[in-house]
Amino acid sequence: AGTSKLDQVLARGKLIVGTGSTNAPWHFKSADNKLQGFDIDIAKIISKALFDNPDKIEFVNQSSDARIPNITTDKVDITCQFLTVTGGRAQQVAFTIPYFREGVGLMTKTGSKRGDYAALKAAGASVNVAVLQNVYAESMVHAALPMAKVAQYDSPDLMYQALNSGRADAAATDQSSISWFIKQNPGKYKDAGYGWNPQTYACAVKRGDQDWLNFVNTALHEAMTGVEFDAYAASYKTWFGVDLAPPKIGFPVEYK
Amino acid sequence: MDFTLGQFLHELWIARAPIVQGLGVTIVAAALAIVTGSILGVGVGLALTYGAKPLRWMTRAYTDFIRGTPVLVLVLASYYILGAAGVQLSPFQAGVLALAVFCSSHVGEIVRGALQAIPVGQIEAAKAIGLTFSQTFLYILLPQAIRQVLPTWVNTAAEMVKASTLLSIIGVGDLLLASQEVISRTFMSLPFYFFAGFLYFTANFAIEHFGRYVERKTKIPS
Amino acid sequence: MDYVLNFSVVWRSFDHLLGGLGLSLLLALGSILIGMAIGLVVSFALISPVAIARNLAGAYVTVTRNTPLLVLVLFTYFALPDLGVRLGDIESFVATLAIYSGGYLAEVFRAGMLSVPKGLSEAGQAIGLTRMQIRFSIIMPIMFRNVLPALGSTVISLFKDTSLAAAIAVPELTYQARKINVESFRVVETWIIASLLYVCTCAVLAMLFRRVERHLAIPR
Amino acid sequence: MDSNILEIRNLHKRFGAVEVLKGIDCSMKQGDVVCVIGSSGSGKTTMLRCINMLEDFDDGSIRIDNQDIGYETRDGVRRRKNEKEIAKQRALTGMAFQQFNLFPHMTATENIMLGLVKVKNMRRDEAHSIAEKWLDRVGLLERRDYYPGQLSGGQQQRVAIARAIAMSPKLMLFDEVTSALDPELVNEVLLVIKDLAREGMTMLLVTHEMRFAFEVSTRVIFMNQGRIGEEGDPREMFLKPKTERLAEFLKSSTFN
Amino acid sequence: MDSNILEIRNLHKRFGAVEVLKGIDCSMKQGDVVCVIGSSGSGKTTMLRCINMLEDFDDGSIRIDNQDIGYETRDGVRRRKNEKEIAKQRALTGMAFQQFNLFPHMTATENIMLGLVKVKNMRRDEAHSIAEKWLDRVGLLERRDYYPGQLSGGQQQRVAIARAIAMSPKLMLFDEVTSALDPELVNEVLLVIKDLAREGMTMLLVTHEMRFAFEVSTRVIFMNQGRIGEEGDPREMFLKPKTERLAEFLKSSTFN
Ligand SMILES: Nc1ncnc2c1ncn2[C@@H]1O[C@H](COP(=O)(O)OP(=O)(O)OP(=O)(O)O)[C@@H](O)[C@H]1O
Ligand SMILES: Nc1ncnc2c1ncn2[C@@H]1O[C@H](COP(=O)(O)OP(=O)(O)OP(=O)(O)O)[C@@H](O)[C@H]1O
Ligand SMILES: [Mg+2]
Ligand SMILES: [Mg+2]
Repeated sequence: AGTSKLDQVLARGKLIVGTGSTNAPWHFKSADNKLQGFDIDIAKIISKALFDNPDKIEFVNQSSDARIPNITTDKVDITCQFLTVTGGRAQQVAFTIPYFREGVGLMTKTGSKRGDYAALKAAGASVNVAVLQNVYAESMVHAALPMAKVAQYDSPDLMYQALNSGRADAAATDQSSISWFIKQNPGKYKDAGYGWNPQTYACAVKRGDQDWLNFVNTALHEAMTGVEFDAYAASYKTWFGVDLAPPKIGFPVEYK
Repeated sequence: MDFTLGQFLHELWIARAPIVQGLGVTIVAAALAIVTGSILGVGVGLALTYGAKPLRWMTRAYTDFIRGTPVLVLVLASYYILGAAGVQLSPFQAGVLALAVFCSSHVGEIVRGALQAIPVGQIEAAKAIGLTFSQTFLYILLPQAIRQVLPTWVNTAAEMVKASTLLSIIGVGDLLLASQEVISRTFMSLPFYFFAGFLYFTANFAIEHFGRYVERKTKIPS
Repeated sequence: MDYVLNFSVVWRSFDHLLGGLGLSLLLALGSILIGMAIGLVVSFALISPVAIARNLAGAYVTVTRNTPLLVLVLFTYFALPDLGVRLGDIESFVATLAIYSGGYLAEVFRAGMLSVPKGLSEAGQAIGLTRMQIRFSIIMPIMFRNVLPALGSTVISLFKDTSLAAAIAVPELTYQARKINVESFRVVETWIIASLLYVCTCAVLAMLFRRVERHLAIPR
Repeated sequence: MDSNILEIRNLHKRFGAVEVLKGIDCSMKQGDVVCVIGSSGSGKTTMLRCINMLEDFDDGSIRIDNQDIGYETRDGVRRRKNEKEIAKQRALTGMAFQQFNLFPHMTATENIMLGLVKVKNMRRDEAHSIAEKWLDRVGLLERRDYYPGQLSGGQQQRVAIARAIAMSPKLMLFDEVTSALDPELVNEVLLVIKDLAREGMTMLLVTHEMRFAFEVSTRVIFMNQGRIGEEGDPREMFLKPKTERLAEFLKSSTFN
Repeated sequence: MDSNILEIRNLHKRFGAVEVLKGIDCSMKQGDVVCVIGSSGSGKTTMLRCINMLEDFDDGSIRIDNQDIGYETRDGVRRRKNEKEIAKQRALTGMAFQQFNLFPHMTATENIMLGLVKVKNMRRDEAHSIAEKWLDRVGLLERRDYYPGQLSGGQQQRVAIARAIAMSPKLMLFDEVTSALDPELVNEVLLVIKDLAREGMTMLLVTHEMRFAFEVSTRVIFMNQGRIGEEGDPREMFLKPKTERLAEFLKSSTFN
C-alpha cells in the first residue's frame, strides 16, 4: 500500500471532508436536515472521482477558524469551506486549484435612505457597516467606503441581524451570500450595486502529499472543463442561479 | 426580520427533528461530562484533602489551572492540542472530555470543602471501631459529604449544561449549533436563539428542582 | 503527530492580545461593579419580609442563573433596539454581564447576610441605630468579609465570561485570539497563549482577593 | 407629673397562638435596681425585649420618661410608630445581652463610639473621649484598641455594658449578662454592675445569680408563666416567699 | 503467659517540641476499672488516644491482650505497622468520646451495626440482633430507628457506648464522656457505665466526676504533667493523698 492519503482514502472506502453547516449557499442544512450547498457539491465531485459514487463522504462539521487546524492535525482529508486563498495560508496547507471566484458586495434594506453605493459613500463617517470577522475586514470595507464605521461579527446571521435591527446601514459580504440572501427574503433587501475585493476559493489538503493534491486537482479540473462538467454546472445553477456555457471543444484552453 | 408567530411556528415544526436531536446531544454531552467529571472530582477532592503533600500540590495546580481557563479554551485544547499530540478524539469525545475536566476541578473544590467541614471526631470514631481509611471514606465521609455537596453540585450541573453550548465551536451538533443551522436557512435568528435559550432554561430549571427533591429525600432527620 | 508549534505569529500580534486582555478586565470591572450594586439590592430583597419583593428577586435570580449568558448577550444587543433601547456594543455587553452577575452575586450576598448573627443587628437596634445605619455600619462590613472567598471565585468566573463579548464583536482577549486564528490558523499556539493569559490573570485576581481577605480579617 | 422612669401597663405579647406575656404591670423610679427572676420560659427576656421594642407587643403600654414606647393611640386606633422614631426611642434604654453582641469588626472604642456618632450625632473626638472614659470605668482602658475576638468573655461583656451606658440611657436593661461566661469571669462583670447601682443608675436585670440579686436590688420581681407572680423587697421575698411557686423556685435555685 | 489485658511501658509522646507524655507505665488486668484523674493538660486524653493509635507515639510500648499496638521492632528497628493491621488492632479497644461522634447519617442501630458488618464481617441479621441487644442494655431499644440528631445528648452518648461495646473489645476507653452533657443527663450515662463495671468489663476512664471515680473504680491513676503522679486504691488516694499535688488537685475539684 502506498503512503499517500489517496491510498488511505481508497482503502478506507470513504472521504472525510471538513466543512461547515451554517453558511448558505455554501454549506448549510436543508429543511429535512441534510447538508447541502456549493461546497458540498464540490466534495461530492471529488467522491465521485474516487469511488464513482458521490455520497461516500463523511462530513466533519467545523467552525471557520478550525478549517486549517483540522487539516494540519489530520482530522480531515480535505477542507472545502469557502476557503479564501492567501499566501499566508498557502504556507500552512496546500491549496487545490480554485473552484470559484467572487468579490465583496454591499447589501442594504429596501427603502433605506442609504440604499445604494453612492448614497452610502456620500454619508461618510455616519455609515455603519457590518462585516464578517476578519483581519483585513476593516481595510476591505474602507477600500469601498473610506469613512465608514466597521463592526465585525462572528457569524453571518449576526451580521444580517445587525443590518435588520438598524445597527448597520449595510452589510459587506460575499456577493454570493448577498444574492442568496436576497433571493430567500424577496423584496426586503437589495444589492447596493458595487463589487470589489476579488478572492478565490479553493479546497485545501495537507502539505507534502503531491499524489493526493494531484488527484484532487484532476477531479476539480475535469469537473470544470471535462467529463464532470454537467455536475458542476448543475450545482452552479442551483446555488448561484446562473447557467454556465460549456467549455470550448478543441484545443485545451489551458495552453492558449 | 419581519415575520409572524405563525411563520416561526411553521419553521419550528419543520426543524423539530434537528432541534430535538441537538437537545439530545446537549443533554447527553452534559450528562456524560457531569458523571465522569464528578467521579474524577471526588478523586481530586480526596487528593486535595487527604493526599500526601506532593499529590496535594499537583492537584492544587491542576484545579487552579483548569478553573482559571475559560471553558471555550479547554474545549479547543482538548480537540486540537491532544490531536497534535497524537490522541485523535472525535469532536464529541474531545468536547465531553473538556467539560468533564472542567467539571472535575469544580467538583474537586466542592468535595474538599465538604470533607473539611466534617468534624475530625467522625474519622476518629470510625478508626476507633476498626474501619480502614477506605471504609471510613465510603461509609462515613462520602455519605455526609454528598449531602452537603448537593446544592453546589446542582449548580455545577447547570453550569455544565450552559457550558455545553461551546461544543458547537468544534462542530458538535448540540442544541446551539442545531439552532444556528436552522437560522442560517431561515434567517429567523431571534426566535430561534430564544427558543434555544428557553430550552436551556427549562433543562436547568428541571435540574434545580430535581436537586431540591433529592436534597429533601436525603435529609438526615434531626 | 508531526504538528510543529510555531509561536512567531502569536508574538507578532501579542500586543493585540494584551490590549484585548485589558479590555476584558475593563469589561469585567465595569459589569461586576454594577452587578454588585444590583446583587446587594436584590439580596436584601431576597431576605425581605415583603413577599412580593422576595418573589420578584427570586425570579430574577432563577432566570439569570439558568439561562446561558450568550442568549442574554444577544437579546440585549439585537432585540432591545427593536424595543427602542439602543446601546453601543461595549455598553450593551457590560449591561448584560452586570445583570447576569447580579443574579450570582445576590445569592453570594444573601448567604453572607444570613451568616451575620441576628444578635448583632439587635445590638445595633438597642443603641438606637436605624435600619439603614445597621445595614451599612454593621451587617454589610461583616457580611462583606464573610463573603470574600465566594465573591472572589464569582468574580473570577465572571471575568472569564467576558470571552462571550467576542460574539458581538467587542475586541477583548478572545476576540483578538480568534482574529489571529482567522489570519494565521495557528489555533493551538494562539489558544495556549490566550489561555495562559487568562490563567495568569485569574491567579492574580485570586491573589488580590486573598490579600484583601487577609488585610480585612478581623484580628482575633 | 409622673416621676416614674418606667411605667408598664397591662403588657401583652403573643408568639403566634401562644401568649407569653399575659398582662404585666410594673413601674420603676429613678435609681431603682429591679431584678427579675423566674424559671426558664416565664417571659423575662421577652419583657425586656418589648421594653426596647426588639419585639412588637400586642396590647398595653410601655412608657419611659413619659414617652409612649413603640405605639401611639390616635382617635382610638393603636398605631406602630415609624422606624425612625422607634430607633430614637430605643436610645432611651441601654441593653446588655447574654451573648455580648459586640460588633466583631470594630475595636472596643469603635463599638462604643458608633452609637454616639451615628445616633447622638456627636463629633468623633468627643465620642472618643466618652468611649475612653467608659472603658476606663469598666477597667479596660488598656484594651481600647482590641477587637472583640481578642478579649475574654468577661471583658467583652464589660465593653458591651460600657457601650450601652455610654449612650446615657434613662434605663439599663441586662438580660442574663453572666450566664454565657466561665465561672471565674462572672465576678468582674457583676462588680461593674454593682458599681453602676451604687451611682444611682436605674436598672432592670434578668438574672439567675440569686445572691447577686439579693445584694444589689432595691426590688425583686418574680415572673411566673407570663405574669408577675410576686414582687417586693428582696429580703422579704427571698426569706419569706408568700407564694408556693416562689418558694419552690427558690428551693431549686442554688444560692451561692 | 502474661495475663495483663493492658500493659504500657515507658510511653513517650511529643507534639512538636513539647513532650506531653514523659514515660507512662501502667497495666490492667481483666475486670479492672481504672479511673484517670488529673488537671487539664496533664495528658490524660493523649494517653487514651495513644492506646488505640489515634495518635502515633514516639517511644515505649503498648500491649493489649499480648499484642504490640501500632509498632513492631524487627532487627532493632522500630516500625509503624501498616494501616490495615492498625485498623484491626483498634478493634481490640472500644472508645467513647466526649463529643459522642455518632455518625449523623445513620440510625442508632446502623451506627452499631457498621463495625460489626464491616470489621467483624458479620451477616447483617446477626449484627442487627447484637445491635438491638446492646440498645436494650443501654435502655434505648425504642429509639433504635432514631437518628443521632433526634436524640438527646445523654441518649447519644449511650448509643456511642453501645456502639463501642458491641464490638466486644478487650478494653473500653472512656474520655470524659459526661462533660459535654447537661447536668441532668449525666446520670443516665454514668449508670450505664456502672452497669458495665458490675459485669466485669475492663475499663479505663478519664473523668472529672470525682464521686463517680470513687464509687466505680478498682484503681485510680492521678496524672500530673505527663507522668503518673500517684496511683492506687480510690479510698486511700481520695482520703489520704500521698503527694501534695494530688491533695491540691482534690481540693480544687468539687466532690458532689
Ligand atoms: N421568637 C419567638 N417565637 C416563638 N416563641 C418564642 C420566641 N421567643 C420566645 N418564645 C417563647 O416565649 C416564652 C418566653 O420566653 P423568654 O425567652 O421570654 O423566657 P425567659 O424567662 O427569658 O427564659 P430563660 O430563663 O430560659 O431565658 C418561651 O416559651 C419561649 O419559647
Ligand atoms: N494535636 C495536638 N497538637 C499539639 N499539642 C497538643 C495536641 N493535643 C494535645 N496537645 C497538648 O498536649 C497536652 C496534653 O493534652 P491532653 O488533651 O492529653 O490533656 P488532658 O489531660 O486530657 O486535659 P483535659 O482535662 O483538658 O482534657 C496539652 O498541653 C495540649 O495542649
Ligand atoms: Mg431569657
Ligand atoms: Mg482531655
